[in-house]
Amino acid sequence: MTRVNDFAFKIATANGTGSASANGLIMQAIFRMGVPVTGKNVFPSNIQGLPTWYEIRVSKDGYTARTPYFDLMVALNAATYAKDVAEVRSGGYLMFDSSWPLDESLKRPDVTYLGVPLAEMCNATFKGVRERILMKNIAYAGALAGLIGMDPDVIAALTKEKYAAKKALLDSNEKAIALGYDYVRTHFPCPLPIHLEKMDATRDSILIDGNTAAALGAVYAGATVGAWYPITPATSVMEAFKSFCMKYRRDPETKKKKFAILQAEDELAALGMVIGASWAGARAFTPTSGPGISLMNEFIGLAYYAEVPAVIVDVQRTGPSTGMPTRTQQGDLMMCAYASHGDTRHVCLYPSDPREAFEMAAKAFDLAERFQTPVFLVSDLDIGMNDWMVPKLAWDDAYRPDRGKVLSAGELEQARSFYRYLDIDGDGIPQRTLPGVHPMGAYFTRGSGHNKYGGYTEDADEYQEVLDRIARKVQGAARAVPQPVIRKTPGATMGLVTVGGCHAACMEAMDLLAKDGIALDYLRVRGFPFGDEVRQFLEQHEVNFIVEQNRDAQLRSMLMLDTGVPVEKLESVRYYAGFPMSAHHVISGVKAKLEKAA
Amino acid sequence: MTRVNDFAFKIATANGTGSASANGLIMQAIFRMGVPVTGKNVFPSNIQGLPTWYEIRVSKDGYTARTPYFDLMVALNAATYAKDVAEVRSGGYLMFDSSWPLDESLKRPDVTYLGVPLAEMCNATFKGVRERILMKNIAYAGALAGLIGMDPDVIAALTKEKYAAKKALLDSNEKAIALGYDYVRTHFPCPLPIHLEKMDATRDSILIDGNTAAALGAVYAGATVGAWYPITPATSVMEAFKSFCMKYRRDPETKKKKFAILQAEDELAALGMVIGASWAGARAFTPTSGPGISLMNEFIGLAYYAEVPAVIVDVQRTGPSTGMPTRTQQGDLMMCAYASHGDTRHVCLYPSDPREAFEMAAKAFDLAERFQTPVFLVSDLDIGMNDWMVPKLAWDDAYRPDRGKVLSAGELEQARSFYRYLDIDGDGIPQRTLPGVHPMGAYFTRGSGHNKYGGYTEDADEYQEVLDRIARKVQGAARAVPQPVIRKTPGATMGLVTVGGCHAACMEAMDLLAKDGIALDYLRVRGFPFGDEVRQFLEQHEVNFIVEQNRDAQLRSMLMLDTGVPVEKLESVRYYAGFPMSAHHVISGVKAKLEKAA
Amino acid sequence: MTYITKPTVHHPSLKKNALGLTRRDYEGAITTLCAGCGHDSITAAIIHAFWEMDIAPHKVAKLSGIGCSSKTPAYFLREAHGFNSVHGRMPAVATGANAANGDLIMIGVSGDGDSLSIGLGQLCHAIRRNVNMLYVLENNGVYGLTKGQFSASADPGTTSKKGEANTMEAIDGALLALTLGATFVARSFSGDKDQLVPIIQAGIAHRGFAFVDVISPCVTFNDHEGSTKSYAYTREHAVEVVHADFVPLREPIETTYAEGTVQRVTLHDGSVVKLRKVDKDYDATNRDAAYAAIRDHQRKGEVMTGLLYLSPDSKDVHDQNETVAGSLVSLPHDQLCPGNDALQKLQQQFR
Amino acid sequence: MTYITKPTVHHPSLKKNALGLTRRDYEGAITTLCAGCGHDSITAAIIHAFWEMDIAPHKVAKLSGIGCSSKTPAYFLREAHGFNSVHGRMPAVATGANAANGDLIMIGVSGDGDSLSIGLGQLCHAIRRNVNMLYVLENNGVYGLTKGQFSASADPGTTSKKGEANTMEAIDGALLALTLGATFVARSFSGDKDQLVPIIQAGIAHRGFAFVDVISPCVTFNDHEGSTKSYAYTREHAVEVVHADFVPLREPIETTYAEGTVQRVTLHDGSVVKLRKVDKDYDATNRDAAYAAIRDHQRKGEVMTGLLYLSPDSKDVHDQNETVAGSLVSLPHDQLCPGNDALQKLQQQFR
Ligand SMILES: Cc1ncc(C[n+]2csc(CCOP(=O)(O)OP(=O)(O)O)c2C)c(N)n1
Ligand SMILES: Cc1ncc(C[n+]2csc(CCOP(=O)(O)OP(=O)(O)O)c2C)c(N)n1
Ligand code: SF4
Ligand code: SF4
Ligand SMILES: [Mg+2]
Ligand SMILES: [Mg+2]
Repeated sequence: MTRVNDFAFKIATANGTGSASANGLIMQAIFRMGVPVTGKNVFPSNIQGLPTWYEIRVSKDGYTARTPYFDLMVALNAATYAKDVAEVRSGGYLMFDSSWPLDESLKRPDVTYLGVPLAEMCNATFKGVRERILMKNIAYAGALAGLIGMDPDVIAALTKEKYAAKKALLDSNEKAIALGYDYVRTHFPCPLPIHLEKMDATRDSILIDGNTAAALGAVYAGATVGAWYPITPATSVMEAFKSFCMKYRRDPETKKKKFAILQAEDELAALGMVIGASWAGARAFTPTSGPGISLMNEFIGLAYYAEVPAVIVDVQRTGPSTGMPTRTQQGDLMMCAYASHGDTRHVCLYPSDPREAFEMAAKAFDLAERFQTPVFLVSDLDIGMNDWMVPKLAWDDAYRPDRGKVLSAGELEQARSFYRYLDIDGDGIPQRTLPGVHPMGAYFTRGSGHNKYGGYTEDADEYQEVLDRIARKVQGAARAVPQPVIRKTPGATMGLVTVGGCHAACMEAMDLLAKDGIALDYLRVRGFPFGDEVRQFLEQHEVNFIVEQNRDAQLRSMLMLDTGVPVEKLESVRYYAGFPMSAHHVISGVKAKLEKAA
Repeated sequence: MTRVNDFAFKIATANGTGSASANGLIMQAIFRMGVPVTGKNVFPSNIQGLPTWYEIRVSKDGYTARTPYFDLMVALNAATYAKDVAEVRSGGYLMFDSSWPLDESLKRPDVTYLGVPLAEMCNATFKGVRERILMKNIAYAGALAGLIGMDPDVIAALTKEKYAAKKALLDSNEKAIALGYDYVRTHFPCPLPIHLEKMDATRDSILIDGNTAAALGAVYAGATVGAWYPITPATSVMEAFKSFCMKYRRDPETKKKKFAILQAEDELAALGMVIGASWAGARAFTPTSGPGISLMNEFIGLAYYAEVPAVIVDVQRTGPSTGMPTRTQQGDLMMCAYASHGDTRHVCLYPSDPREAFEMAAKAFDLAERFQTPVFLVSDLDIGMNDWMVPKLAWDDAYRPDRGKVLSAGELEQARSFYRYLDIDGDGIPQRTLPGVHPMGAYFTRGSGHNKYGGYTEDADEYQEVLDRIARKVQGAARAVPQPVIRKTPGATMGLVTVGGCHAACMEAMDLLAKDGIALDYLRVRGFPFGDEVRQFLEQHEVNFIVEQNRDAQLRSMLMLDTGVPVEKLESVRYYAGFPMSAHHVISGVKAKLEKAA
Repeated sequence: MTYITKPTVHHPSLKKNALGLTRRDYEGAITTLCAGCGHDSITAAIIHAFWEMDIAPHKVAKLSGIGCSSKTPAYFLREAHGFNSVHGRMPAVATGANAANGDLIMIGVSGDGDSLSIGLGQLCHAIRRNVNMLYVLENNGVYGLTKGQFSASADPGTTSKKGEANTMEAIDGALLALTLGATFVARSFSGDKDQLVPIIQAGIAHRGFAFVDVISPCVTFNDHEGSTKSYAYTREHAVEVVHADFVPLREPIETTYAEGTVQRVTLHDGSVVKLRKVDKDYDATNRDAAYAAIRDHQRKGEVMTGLLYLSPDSKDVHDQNETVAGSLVSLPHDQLCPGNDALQKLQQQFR
Repeated sequence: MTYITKPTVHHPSLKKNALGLTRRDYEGAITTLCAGCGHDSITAAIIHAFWEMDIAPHKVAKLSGIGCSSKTPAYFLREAHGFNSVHGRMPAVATGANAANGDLIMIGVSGDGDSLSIGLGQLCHAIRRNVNMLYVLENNGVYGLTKGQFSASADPGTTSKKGEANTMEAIDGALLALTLGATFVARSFSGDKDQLVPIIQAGIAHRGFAFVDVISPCVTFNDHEGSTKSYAYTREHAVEVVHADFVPLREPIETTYAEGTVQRVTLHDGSVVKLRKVDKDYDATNRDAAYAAIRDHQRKGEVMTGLLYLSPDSKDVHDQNETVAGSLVSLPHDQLCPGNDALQKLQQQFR
């Protein structure tokens, strides 16, 4: 059965062998053919030699969720042959390196085997271990190009762009592509029934990962101080921030930097630096992952109680503890919302893809300064590190940072008095001053008991007054965070509610469920505290399926606590074993609940 | 109006002046007269010179909750005169040091002022600044003795006991007591209408604070390793543990120690040490307070996921952040239950008084080893540092530590295989081995992804299998933690539900509410996860008042999440400004809700 | 209650500095420390140093961790922003504040518990980074605020108030700082204001991390016999090897001293530190000699004091980062945001 | 997947130690590190050292933090309990395990990121406490597992793979350890097994904290020109000042060397470390001399290696604590629990 622009394939290699550039080439080529495409990198938590996979989904309908159904497997790692063979869809294809014979036990009658002597050809063509290994990757890209019908011109153009300045490399790459391409064209009926045809569906889109996008958001929002400690999968946020700053933020003449990046000694220090920088008046942020958030708990409480802005990007990975650092999960939802001892509650933003990562990263700084509190951008490995197709990013040049109630020297000069923690206009947000600006602005920041005037206190009423105001202030942020995305379906009485990167799977699942006659209204929360809209939606529906990627139904828990909607209305649909969520997880989850109810 | 054995008084001094021994003397004297008594120390977060109060409640009915209604104020700190004068109940008394005249503006017509020239008398009687200051305290104890009718023989006996070995001190103390006692007896009609009379209600009780009791529990349970970092109000747990160990745990001949106390460099290290020691097979614990728990988050997740026992005592203080270190709160309930990133859930025990602190501290070690997980003893400053009258502690000598499924060398020798994370009997609890015991027991403990055999994994199914089992295991602890205390009142349709140290206030409030015709059933949770009994209780009552000491209704949140009982049934009654909860907080909270409903 | 500030009525007789401010203007709230606490003397020295240097108080940021010592920023420079952060983590907060606004004059105050136990890692890394700040470690050998436990600076053999002896090695902040490549290392005694004030001033003027370890007796928990951090012990065993005189840029450098007894070090801003050497051969710009000398004195049971080491070519965080001059905080948004055109152009890369 | 253990079929030809075990019996799972990683050579040295010392593998506890280096305990001593804890916090876990059971032979493996950044405070305090363990810092100047960021041991001026230069001071583990009063300090090179094995053995036998800094090149991220932690650089600049030979207790101490070239140090258990001195005047029991020598070589651009310092009178945690002999884990409950009678008696105090 022919399937054009609607299939998925997976490339199995070992890491540290350079397959990333081959996979990138394939992604870009498909994208430039105008065909919607997404890539998911499944990599091990080590540096070299362990199994790694790259999954590519081509979807003319623009579905971007992971699919676990692979029509074609490019099985180049003998260590995982068995597993890889088992994963091919019945009727699908398996391409392997036929330089060595494939064990008979690995043969499945319902799969077509396509042997390509990659190593053999590359050994014959190239010299030196390194080049041979690298070019074997490019060769499989060439073979794939032939098999699924990539446009040779697009590939040629891409290769030329990439190696414009490196003639020798360009030659080898072209040669390697030809090796694979020509081989499959002569040995197999090309293209396969699953193949590509040009479309025009990517013109206004880009391919980008969420960490790069979040870093861009920070640059555009005017963040000047970034403090971090390396951790997978958050590391590339700061790497990208740095390279953008090197590009856009150096004095044209002196080359001096209009930013400071601090590689801290650990995550405690990283957040401490952010707090110090924010207190001094800079926009500052730190990217990290679960273990980092755990370590930051004490400082988070300080920022909350002393009311210091701070932007924390949590690129979630599979927990608990070290967990699976290279797998995705939404396991930190509760921690981000309530981190630190004592009564605390934090503003959180939940991007669902790199575009939102960009927009919300920028938004996070406005909210942190406006509400004078830590703001979490709660992303995850799937959003952060995988290649997503999203609409092009845009920036409104009229944007000016919302610095919140920061008093200038002039304002202080005018004012008869300044009290740091006084609620002067009822919104729970006090006025703030920056050090070095004016003697009248001086106050003492502390995490210990203080009254509304900023004085130290151990007095019960004074203490409570401040604590209650902070609660009001943070609740007020419910109206300022990005409002939920809601999609109504005529006649639907049930809701599908989700957060973050589950969006893609939910979109696809809803279309498929609709075909089965299951109509659902949709809500995706985008910020915490949740607002009235969220509560109303939950209340309006007989039952809401709460879709999320963690074991303990953390989103559902937060919905219960924040909206008071009874658990009976909230059916939990979860997947949390480390891969990005797929439509089938949502569908089978929903159906299982419906069957149970029926 | 005469009130015998039912009144409260408060002593206002400055800290660091030695009033503690005077207050202790007063407490003990009342207690030895057979009259139920409790003391609450209200002290500042500094070392010397700031206002400090000691509140003593005498209650023939045995009520131990704090009362904010003071019949007599011993106002010895000029810095707080105004505040102290204001706090006396109308019709009450104020004793002050009349060595200096009292400002007329401080006089209230509805209060009787009792001037005692303490400084003058002491200066005349004693030599040297230090002795004069110290003896002024003893002198006010003597004056109080006269005013409220303490038995002079009891006081004399106590003083003799205390200074048996120090003749000079004994003399001064006796002299100082006489100074105060004789002065009030000659100048005022003694005893006052509020006074003491001998009873026989303390024979089977002791006066003890919860930190001392928890330390005793750890000693009796056989804890051998204690790791800690000093923090108010948890410090005295380890100090007491040490002194008990020095008494009971040294080799009679060599004086060598059968325990090791590690003063760690911080709380992260303290919990790391506990994890290391528990992993090696010792019973180990760490006492701390909120900031420490925040810092321990990462290690808590490790212990949870790698299934290493650990006992953590959280003596809660007022948060968030540094908060008010010398004030009490129940602000860490949620954090203890869900600490660390990723999906986690922890066993918690909630003592309501020092006796339970003793019993539950011991229990914590059994649970930690049986369930191979961190166990929190969630105490607070009020329980931990104040002097409570509780029934005498008892220990069952038949007790043997529940080490859980630890395999001995012999068992390993017999076994055909040992897999660390395998659930062999369905309770979710795997078998465990200790290092150094047998080659067959070797396994690799890690916080990274592992399968049931103890091997490293990044495989989705293998990972999930272990994580799901751990969830089952911890849920299983609901049946093993101390079950809730339930007290039914005939005809009651409403419930009063609380946790920890609110118990005393709730008991008193229920008696008083009953007089107003408000009948309540009572439930106090004592362990988390909550069991069926808790859910049933909540469901059975039209409405449940959830009484707790934090801003965000953390107990109510946990009840919602754990039992699924809708929020409509859970009315929140909270007090969280730093003092121990009083009956009036409960009563006014309940009444306010009832009025709102009516 | 530390927010009760003292009355600021000025005595016309009080001496004024170049800004027309008296020492009173550099004070803060009334101390809540124990009477006689060493930390209060250090506060007095800090007040004096800033006043004498004619620094506008509001240009200063004063930071601390948690502890009796860490309370002291509330007691000086009431017109400066203060930050009493969390236990042991002030260095990170200071590093961030400095990164944001290099124009702030920064002073951090910490204790030996705060700096050498829970905060040891942060202190070491701030030294290594050479954050431009004065760091005063008020060293009393105990945790004052939690009532007298040994800290990591307690010497082996020193006894607690209850008579227990410490068995562990002491961490010597000065040796540690030298080992980590600190660019300014001094040790002093809270009871020696003459020595301390110029050290503080030199530390403020120094561009980089100025580490000042000040023995500061805790009268309540560590001033007894058996303690090596008591007033008596320190008075008896402190040996000054080199005395710093701080000469601000604008003051002329006056009279010369006998050859070999004074060493001049010019700081980044042109100020000069004159080191009057008690020990003629002591070279305060030689890191290894300083280390060896401290150890020598230690072996003799002495506590070596003075401005022990000063690196003439110190490069602070901003020098290393090559940050633009001035504060990042004051950069206007249009200098920070590349704008939509750039964004559209950039996105060619993502196709 | 590190749990795939190698087949343990024994070649009858393999040499056996006193326990009848071959080197294979001291191996672990197959490494997952990059081919050529220095850490794998250290693993081999550890395997050799334990085998040669006839230590029963299951008497050993092997602990680590997080990082490529910290993975290695999975690759040796499969019959020992292992603990791959959290990043930078292994010292605390080891301290606790040692407190509980002083009979365990403990080895900790860490990286320079793990030990000198996030874990710096814990490392320092374990040194100060003198926890009885061998601590191997596998030092490559970068964070390997997170792909090549500079670590705190990166020398100033050293360049990353991308060509960026490090601007900050390096933390030198050996200098740091000496400053903190470490009782055993060594430095070696993963490529020098002859030097490394006896150092490891001496470290195991030493009662106290044996700190061994091993330069261990990261072939993937820090083996290029411009790196001072590459194979080439280390081979060229390593200077051995003193070579340790480890002589276990039961072996007779054989032949003498020329006067002055060998220094003998007898360890707590009676084993002897013989230090063959390359530099005749080097005294490996002199802390200050060791420190000065390391600095001297540093100035010359050399990396000084060998067993640099060994304190003859080391008191570990249990010596300091005066713990009963043996393990606290094995004490029966009745020796730990005072019983109800004692409790009743005690409570007289509380009345
Ligand atoms: C995370 C945390 N742990 C513990 C404490 C309790 N604590 C407050 S001050 C202090 C020690 C202070 O010692 P030091 O820094 O030497 O200051 P000093 O009081 O001696 O001046 C401790 C342990 C805390 N505030 N925070
Ligand atoms: C709390 C925490 N932060 C960050 C990380 C990510 N991380 C893993 S290993 C590592 C650095 C390892 O460097 P090093 O100790 O030098 O070991 P190497 O890989 O170089 O041997 C980091 C930052 C982590 N695991 N945990
Ligand atoms: S306890 Fe010690 S350090 Fe704290 S204020 Fe008193 S004297 Fe100073
Ligand atoms: S990345 Fe470096 S440290 Fe890690 S395994 Fe590879 S070579 Fe070794
Ligand atoms: Mg101190
Ligand atoms: Mg490294």
